Amino acid sequence: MSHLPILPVLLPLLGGALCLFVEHRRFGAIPQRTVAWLSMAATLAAAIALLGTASGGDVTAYLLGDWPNHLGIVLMVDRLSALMVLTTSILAAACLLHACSGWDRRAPHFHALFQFQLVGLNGAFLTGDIFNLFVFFEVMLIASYGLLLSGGRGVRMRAGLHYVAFNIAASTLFLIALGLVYGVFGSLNMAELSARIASLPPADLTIAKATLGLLLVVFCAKAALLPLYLWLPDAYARAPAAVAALFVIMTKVGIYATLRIGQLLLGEPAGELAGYGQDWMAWGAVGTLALGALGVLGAPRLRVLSAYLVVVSAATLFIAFSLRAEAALGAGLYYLLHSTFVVAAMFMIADLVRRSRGDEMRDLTHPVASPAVRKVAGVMFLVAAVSVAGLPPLSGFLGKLALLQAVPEADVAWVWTAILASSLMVIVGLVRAGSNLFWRVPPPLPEVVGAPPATTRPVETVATMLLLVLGVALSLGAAPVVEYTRATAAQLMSPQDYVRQVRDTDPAWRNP
Amino acid sequence: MSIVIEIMLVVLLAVGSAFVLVGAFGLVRLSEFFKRLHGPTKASTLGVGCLLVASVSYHTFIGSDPQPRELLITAFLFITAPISAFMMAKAGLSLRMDDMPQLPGRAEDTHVPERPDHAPDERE
Amino acid sequence: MFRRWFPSIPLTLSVVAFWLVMNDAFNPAHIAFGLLLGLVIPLFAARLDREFARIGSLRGVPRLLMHLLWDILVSNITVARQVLGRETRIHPGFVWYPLDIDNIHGIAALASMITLTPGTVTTTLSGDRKYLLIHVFNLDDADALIAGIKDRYERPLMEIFP
Amino acid sequence: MELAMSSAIALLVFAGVYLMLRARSFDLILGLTLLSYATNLLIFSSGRLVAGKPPVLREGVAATTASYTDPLPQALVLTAIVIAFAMTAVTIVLAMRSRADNRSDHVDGHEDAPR
Amino acid sequence: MTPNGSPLGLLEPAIVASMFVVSVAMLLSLYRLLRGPTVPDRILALDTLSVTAIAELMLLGMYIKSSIYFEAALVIAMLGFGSTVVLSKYVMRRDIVE
Amino acid sequence: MLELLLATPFVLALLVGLLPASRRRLAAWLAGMAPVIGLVLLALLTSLVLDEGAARSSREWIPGLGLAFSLRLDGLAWMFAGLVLGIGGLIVLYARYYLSQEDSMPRFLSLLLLFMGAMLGMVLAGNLLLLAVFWELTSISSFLLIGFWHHRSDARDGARMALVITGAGGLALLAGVVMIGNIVGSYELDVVLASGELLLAHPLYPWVLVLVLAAVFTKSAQFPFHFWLPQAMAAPTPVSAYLHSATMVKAGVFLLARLHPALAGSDLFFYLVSSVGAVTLLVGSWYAIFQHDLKGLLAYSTISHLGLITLLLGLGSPMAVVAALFHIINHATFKASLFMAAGIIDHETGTRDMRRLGGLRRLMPITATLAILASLAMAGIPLLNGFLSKEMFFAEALAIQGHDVLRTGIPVAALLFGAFGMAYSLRFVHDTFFGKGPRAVKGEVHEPPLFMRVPVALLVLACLAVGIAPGPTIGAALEIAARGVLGDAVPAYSLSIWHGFNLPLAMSAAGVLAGIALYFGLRRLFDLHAVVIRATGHRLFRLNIDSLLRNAQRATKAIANGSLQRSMVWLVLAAVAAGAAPYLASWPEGGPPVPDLAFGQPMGRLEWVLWVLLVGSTLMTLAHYRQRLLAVIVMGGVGLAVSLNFVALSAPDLALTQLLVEMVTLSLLLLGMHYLPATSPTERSLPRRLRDGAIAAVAGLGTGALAYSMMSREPVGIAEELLARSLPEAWGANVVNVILVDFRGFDTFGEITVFGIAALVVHAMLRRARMAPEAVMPGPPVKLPVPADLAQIMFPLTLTVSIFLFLRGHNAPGGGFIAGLTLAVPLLIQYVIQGATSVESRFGFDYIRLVASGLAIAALTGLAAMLFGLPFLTSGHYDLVLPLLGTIPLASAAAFDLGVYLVVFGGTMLMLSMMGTLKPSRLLEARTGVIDPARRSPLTAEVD
Ligand code: NA
Ligand code: NA
Repeated sequence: MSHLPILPVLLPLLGGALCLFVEHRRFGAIPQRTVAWLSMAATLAAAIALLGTASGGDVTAYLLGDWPNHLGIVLMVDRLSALMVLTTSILAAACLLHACSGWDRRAPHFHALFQFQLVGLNGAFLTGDIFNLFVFFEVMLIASYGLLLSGGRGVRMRAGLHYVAFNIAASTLFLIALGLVYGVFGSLNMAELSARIASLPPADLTIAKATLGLLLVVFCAKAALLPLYLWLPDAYARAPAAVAALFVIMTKVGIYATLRIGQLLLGEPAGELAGYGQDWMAWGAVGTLALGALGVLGAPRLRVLSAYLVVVSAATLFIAFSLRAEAALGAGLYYLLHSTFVVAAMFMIADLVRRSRGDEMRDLTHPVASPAVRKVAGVMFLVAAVSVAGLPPLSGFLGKLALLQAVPEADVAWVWTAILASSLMVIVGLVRAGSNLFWRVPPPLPEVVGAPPATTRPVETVATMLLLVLGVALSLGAAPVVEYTRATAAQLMSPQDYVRQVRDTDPAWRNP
Repeated sequence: MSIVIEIMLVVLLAVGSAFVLVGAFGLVRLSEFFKRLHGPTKASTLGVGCLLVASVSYHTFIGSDPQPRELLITAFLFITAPISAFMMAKAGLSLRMDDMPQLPGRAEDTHVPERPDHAPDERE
Repeated sequence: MFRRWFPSIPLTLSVVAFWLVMNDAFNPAHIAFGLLLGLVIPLFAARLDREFARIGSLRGVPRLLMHLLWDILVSNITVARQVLGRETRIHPGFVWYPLDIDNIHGIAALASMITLTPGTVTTTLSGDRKYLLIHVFNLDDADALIAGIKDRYERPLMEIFP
Repeated sequence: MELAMSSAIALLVFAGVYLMLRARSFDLILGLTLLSYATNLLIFSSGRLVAGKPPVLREGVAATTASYTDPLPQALVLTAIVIAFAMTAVTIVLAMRSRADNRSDHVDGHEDAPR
Repeated sequence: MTPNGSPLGLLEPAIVASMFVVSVAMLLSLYRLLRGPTVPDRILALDTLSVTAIAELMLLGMYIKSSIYFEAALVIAMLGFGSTVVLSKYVMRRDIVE
Repeated sequence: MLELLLATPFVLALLVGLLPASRRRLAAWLAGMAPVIGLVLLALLTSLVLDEGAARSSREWIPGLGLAFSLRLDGLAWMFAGLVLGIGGLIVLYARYYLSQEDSMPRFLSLLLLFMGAMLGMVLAGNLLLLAVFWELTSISSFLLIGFWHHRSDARDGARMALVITGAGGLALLAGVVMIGNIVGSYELDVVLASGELLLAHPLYPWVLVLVLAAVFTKSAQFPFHFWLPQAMAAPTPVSAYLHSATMVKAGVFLLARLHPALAGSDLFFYLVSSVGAVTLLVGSWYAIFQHDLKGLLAYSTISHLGLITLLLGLGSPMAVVAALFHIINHATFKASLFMAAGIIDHETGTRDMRRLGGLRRLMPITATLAILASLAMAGIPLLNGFLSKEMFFAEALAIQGHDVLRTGIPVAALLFGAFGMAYSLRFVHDTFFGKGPRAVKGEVHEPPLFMRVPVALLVLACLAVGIAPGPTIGAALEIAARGVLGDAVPAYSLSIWHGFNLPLAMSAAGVLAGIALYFGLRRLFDLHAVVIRATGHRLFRLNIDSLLRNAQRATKAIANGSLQRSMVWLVLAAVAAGAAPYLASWPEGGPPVPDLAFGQPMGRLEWVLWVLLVGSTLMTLAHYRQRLLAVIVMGGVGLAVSLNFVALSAPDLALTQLLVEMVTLSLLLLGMHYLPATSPTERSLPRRLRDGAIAAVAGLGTGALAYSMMSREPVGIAEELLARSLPEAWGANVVNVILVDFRGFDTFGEITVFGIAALVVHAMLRRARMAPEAVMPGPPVKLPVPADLAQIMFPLTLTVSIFLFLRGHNAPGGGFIAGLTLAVPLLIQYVIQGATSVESRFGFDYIRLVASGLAIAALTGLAAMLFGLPFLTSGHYDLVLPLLGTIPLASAAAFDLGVYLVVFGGTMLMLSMMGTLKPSRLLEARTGVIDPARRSPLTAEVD
């Protein structure tokens, strides 16, 4: 049997444990980095192989402990989860590279925490069990707390407290919802839940709605949907660059979960429950989009601006997914890929800008002083901004185009207005930021006394460029990607097949 | 099970629970901390001890599942109860909740400082 | 060498006994495993042992325990009556009890016994370890109390922990 | 019994949420702790309330729900307890650090909270 | 109760009565825990509460003829005092590990 | 070949861009090659255009989105491509001498070529989406070009404004294009252009039109979006000459012409386009008169001429289209040369302010001659090209069919256009080259380098040639272009300078005379040089943008104000809403959602006691929360109550775990309290507390109701199967533990990972932290020899118990987690009683590696199953038979549990030891207060 599905979880876990073993002042940074990169490379390879198995359209169920799916925990590989795992791995590789330019030595346990973060992310994407999803959410979150807080001090601690406290509260809500899920539906396996919801007695409809509503609230909170996005800008803006860049995928986990629940549990077979909550989420998304775009406009610093870009992209995705149309789903997934890479790159650029000032609090009206940084960061900012603002010819444009095309006729008015208006606001915000940062003439250099002139670190630049190149590749080689995301959407839209394939998977030697 | 054993068990249960109750009663009834400290730490050890003996005998004689290991609980309680009492008393002293006499000879125990006259007197 | 591998024979024995009682099984496998634990655990426990104190003759132990149990029983009834009676009749007070024993195990055992016996609680050991501060539930005669403790507990303890 | 359990959950949530909405980090931690009790009880209740039938199999007793309660929610609660514990530990340390670094134990890092 | 278990039939009522008595003891301890007034009083009440809980667990085990609660009782006995120690230490020094 | 044509500028842009700033000559040569190669290729393609109507090539890009890389060179595209390349070549030559040493030649030329490529792409696009792509690319590259001198704030502002306006137009275009695609079913230009009727008949046609026109009007600076163009004059002059006269602003009218077959023909189109064109034409030419800046005048004049072209295209008649195309070419030639001349003047005198200029015909006679000729072309004087297209326009204006307002209004506008055009052309010529001056200009003014004049001269020559002999010079090209738009509907027209005395000629003459009168009259009446007419558009725009930014900032600050409490409130409210909504929704039908309170099992005595315990402790915790120590102690009661509830309700494992966790949590809380204030301050705001209380109450009631509703229905879980399969298949009697290590071992796997990470996080946060306690008691650390001695007896026994619980866990309450904590707690007590240093010096485990080992062991145990071809975490079981000792059951689950054990023990100890051994901060020491023991209150153990 193929053990591929477990590898994206297992490899980083072993890598993380091994990192802890070789972590010692005596050893220096090399062994840790070696272990981290070996693990990263292996995970990436596993993710690619996973995508290979999933791209055919089959759903692979990996029965952990060889228990039949309704008794134990099952890992599920379909197009969506494989895509998410691969996206995570690629993004993580760039982030790891960025961190290896020096941050990894300043933050205790960075490499181990980083690997564990991957464990959490990949686990969350792969699991087919809703309680296990919670567990991997927690793995991911606690590793993210570590990455955010390790090596930090001062205001970051406050931002961290907000982030941690809010997420704990949301996780508590998650648990309440899970208790209700088991109490009402009697299963935790998502495929099984799908089947049970499809044959739900009418008497249970109300409590089922409440239960699933709570679940959706949790995922919306993690994905930063109105009014639950308030925690995000500060936390993301305070995180170290490599970490903030990795965090970009974290909101996507919430979105992924919403999508999974929305399609698998609340899809067509759910009868009266089909599409439950989607309208609310759509309105929330429009509001989020507006406020996120306002945030981009009004952001005092580039990192805050980048954080609001995360909000904007999350809202756009929510809109795409709430349309419940195959083409819109596909477009959304393409947009998800694009926004992940590009916004992550934006965080890295923001960090370069911040460092070149040597001052956390300087705002967007202060130009970048160091000529080297101006040039490199300026060019990278241009590429990232063009892409993220949805200007041609980069990936953002294609994502937006695909989304506009996919909107069902009835929804055209509000969706187009929301998307185009927010695009314009984002353009205004980015133009303002870019021209202030890279075009204005900086004050004479010796303003910062004693600070050496900031330079770019090649590794950092390569990491950022890698993400930007990915964005460009996503637009030049868009055809297969668009095809894959379309196919993914098609697979998502037919949950019956998914459920059937999971239920038909028998244990290797146990009785089913 | 013989009648004797049954009576013995009933007596043990009665005595044990009575002492547990007395201990708790003292906790409520007595008027200051150091008096209250006596009730529970003592009555509980004997009370719980009796109940444990009853339990062990019961499980042994009822034949289903003999549990001599329950005696270990008593053993643990006999070791830990003095530690608890000692610590609580020291906590009480540190808050100057009662007068304590001067140490004969030199005053040494720095952790129980002198009680000043104006300290609030906590009585119920 | 022997000390290094068997830091404390009584501890080894009590661990084995403890293990067997807890498992409630006396088959060879359990005995073997109990012995293994008896070998290993004291090694760990020894790392915590801050003060090494000698252990002398254990002959007095049963008698001491009998005394203790009897006192617990009797005093329990006394104290129960006092608790249930009128509170104004209770005259609590502190007593500094002068110690003759200087073995720390002995002092600890004595302090425990005092506490376990109803009506008295050990509250403090003086910094020079020469006095125990005892809180007495109903203090009639301090000297008699001190004498009683010396006679019934401290002297036997001095034999066990010289 | 169900009503009692529900009312206890309700009260714990009430106290937990109220404390969670306070401005001091420690109160917040207390609130989250109370909330996690509520959560644990609720998950536990999803197996329904059964007294005296712990799911530890005994010889000669048929392994059915007639003799044993549903073990699954218990396992879930165990996981939840452990995770909540881990989170609490992190939050406490974070509260300490935030207090030390920002000179206030206000959750927003300054004495005068934004309105 | 099995016929051979309790010739006089007193045992089960005795166990039930004991549980009742111990329950009352728990409530009394609870009163002290909630009422205080001083901090050591509350610590003492919490300590007493856990000891009475051991008694209650043993009685419960007798009541359902199972030793399933042995471990819980053992752990309370072994570690319940931990809370007392830690809290008392905090009262003494405002710092539990020095 | 088409691809090659398009690729040339991009490739060269890249090459030039990579050159170092010092390679100015090489950059210019390379850049110059792009238009040359392009023109050659275009010439080679001409025959194809002539023969087949269009040259085509197509490549797939994203078939899923209908976005193909198809290129299509028809007549219109051919004309525009020629314009883009031809004028582009001259601009490169001009820029070579225009740019000063400080400006980076490679950067400038690279951007210029980028723009050229974008423009070419837009012109050549055979797919509407591709067209939109290149459309936006022109916006971006023009943004970079306008902002080339980005150290100047006017350049930045101008660039930003241009990008925002044209970018917005681009978004509208995208929307319009997607709409067209949805209607037509294809984005291929061939299909779209053939679907005019379909589009016109479609109900969404007005939307399509408005969206496309929004793009056209913004790009071509039509009223009311015209104001960005004058602001863009902050760009270097080659940019203005290229983008703002010849090419980019023509992109809008190009699009209008391009989609003319598909979109024109409706009344809406006619009225909208022609009226906007007419207004723009008047506004532009009127404002042009009052500009003092040479380039400003030219910019407004451009607006006006673009209005003219728009108006012509709006009129829609074939002849008007021809006139529009003709005027596009003419305007490009004279306006580009005028911009270059203005650049030369600026270059030589250092100013473009006409109030300071004058008399330049003496100082730079050649330039003056060229500029005057170009100006006359702009004014529409005979023998110059401007005259011809103006005459055509006048003829069309007079031939309008339609509403009366337009029928009279358009000719009047045309006449005014002629007059105003004459006036500002006159002003340009007179104020610059005649009269007194120049005043206060830098240094000596003389002719520019020869090659700076050459492009101007070539263009003026073209003006003259076309003006004198239109047929031979431009006739063929115009024919091709017209065929590109109109197809076979190209009208018969004659390109000659003399059509006899007719009404248009009279209008021309009247216009010229009126213009002369206007200029000199205006000068006389109110000093033209003192009049400053401010166009309000850009001020309004800037005001709007500023207020947008400011309000955005304000709104963002107000909404995301960094308050955790606000986030939390919203979370609770959202949850309440989600939980309550279904019930509220079903209210009208089934009455209020009242649960069936009669349901339920009877309460036993013990249950009542536990309920009172739980409720009482919870309420008291809430009541005492401001006194933290009290709250923590009372909360211990809550924990105990919950544990006992677990006991009573058949969950011994839970009770054990809860108790142990309780104990450790309490220690952590107390450790933390050492560094936190002892109390919470009183809250001032009563409404706030009431609000929170209400929210909490609703949340509590809601959760309780849901819980009750859940509990009062039939159980539906999978308990039966778990119970049945636990012993035979997982060899464990404690089903909860079997679930933990086997059925749902993966959860436990994640859970210990969480636990281990938590410990790491604590370690990472505290490792280098220096903290001052909030307050300390006086005196040295307390010594507790008696408890220490007694606790030492406890330790080996608890260690034994821990191993016991670990080994028995599979069959009785216990297991790795419980055992791990059972081991950690006595050590914690050692820490408390003996102090951290003394414990750590003797018990120095590397807790981090312990955690790592635990994780690795758990993972490897899971991996072992793979050796047998079974999935991760599949459990195994083996009965080891040993002589003497008997049968020893070995289960892989135990190995997994060992991992759990190590992680839990290591993690707990890591946390405790980190928190217990914090290094004090020297810096913060001063803030630490020393408590006066006498002032502590026994009620709270704190100083009141
Ligand atoms: Na005593
Ligand atoms: Na400390």
